Amino acid sequence: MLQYTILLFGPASALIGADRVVVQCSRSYTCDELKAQIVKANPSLETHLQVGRLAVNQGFVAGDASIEPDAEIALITMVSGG
Amino acid sequence: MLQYTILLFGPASALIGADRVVVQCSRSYTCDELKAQIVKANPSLETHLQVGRLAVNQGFVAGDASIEPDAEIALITMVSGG
Amino acid sequence: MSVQVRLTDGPLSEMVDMPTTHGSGARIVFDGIVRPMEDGATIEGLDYEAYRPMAEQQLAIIGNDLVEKHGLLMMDIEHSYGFVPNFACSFRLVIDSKHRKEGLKAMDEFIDRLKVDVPIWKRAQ
Amino acid sequence: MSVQVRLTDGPLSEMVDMPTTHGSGARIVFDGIVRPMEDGATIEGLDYEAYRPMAEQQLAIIGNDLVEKHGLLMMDIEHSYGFVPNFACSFRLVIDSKHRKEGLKAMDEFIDRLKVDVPIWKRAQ
Repeated sequence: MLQYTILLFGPASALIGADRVVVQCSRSYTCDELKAQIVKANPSLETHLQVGRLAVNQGFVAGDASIEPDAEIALITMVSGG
Repeated sequence: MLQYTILLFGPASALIGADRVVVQCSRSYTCDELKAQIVKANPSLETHLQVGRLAVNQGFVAGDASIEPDAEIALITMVSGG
Repeated sequence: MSVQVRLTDGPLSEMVDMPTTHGSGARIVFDGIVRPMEDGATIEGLDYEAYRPMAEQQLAIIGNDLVEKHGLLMMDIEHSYGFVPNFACSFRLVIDSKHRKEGLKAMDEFIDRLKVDVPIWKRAQ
Repeated sequence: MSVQVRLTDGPLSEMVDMPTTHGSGARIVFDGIVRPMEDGATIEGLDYEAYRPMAEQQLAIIGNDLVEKHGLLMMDIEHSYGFVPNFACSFRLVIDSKHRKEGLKAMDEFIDRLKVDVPIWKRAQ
């Protein structure tokens, strides 16, 4: 069994009440597949995943990019710096 | 006999070697008429008067505005501040 | 053609003396200031949460992109994380360019991209 | 909604501490710097000749127009006359606005109008 850990920040983290979520899987996912799995395990994050993007090892990646389970993964929802 | 004094600055002043020119006249001129008279008396200023504007009492005026001979008149050619 | 990035805990201090880059004809400084109102409610300030390593990287990516695109001479980027009280500065962008046009353009584009691609979130306090 | 104008003999000094206007979310500062090259030739600096009373009036007219047009909070305008050596500042514009967009727009428009309507001429030395 593989496992992805996804870091949460800002409103997404506040909504869940945690700074990360974990997704179990039997194979490697693409970015889009992983987003779908996160929603499945955490339905309340759906809106955030619709507008948000996943960052892998601190950079944005394409939807069809394959993600290694040991990568540093973060959900980057609507940012508001400045 | 009336008389207009027109202040010169920058390249126009350098060209003439003076900080003002004087135009004699028998009646009041409009701005456009005065420009024509300045060129007549100082042909070398023609280019500067084509691109330049006259300021009257430190403000730009329309071409058909009548100018009093005792006004403070200045030829504002291509400026280059900043 | 240097780009510097700093994330700073709390409000940014007054701008330090930073000589303009040789050959620069324009320096433009943008300070983002915390306003005492947010959505009509009075606040004490803003709490900035940053995904710090990625925020630094993204700021540098945007800075380098724009330096290259506009032929800028220097860009210095500083953003707060943590609490920044009302009236204090939470973001400062300094751009040196040969002429003003490209500097102003780059500043506008930088802030547009900051508000999309840099993982920093603010919350009213 | 204040507009200040100053003409200064020689180079402008470092910016003095000027608290941002209450309610401002953005301060933008533009410094025009004398470059050591003019039309390919090395120079010592620029000599600015100003038709001073009119230059002050024109700067104020442009400032007030843009403050009204863009709903700015504050504009501070300073320009040199006389000699300004290479690398020194000859023009500074400070704008406080609620948001950045209108401040950047106003800064761009100000400099466009400065280069048309303000009777100041520079000459390489």
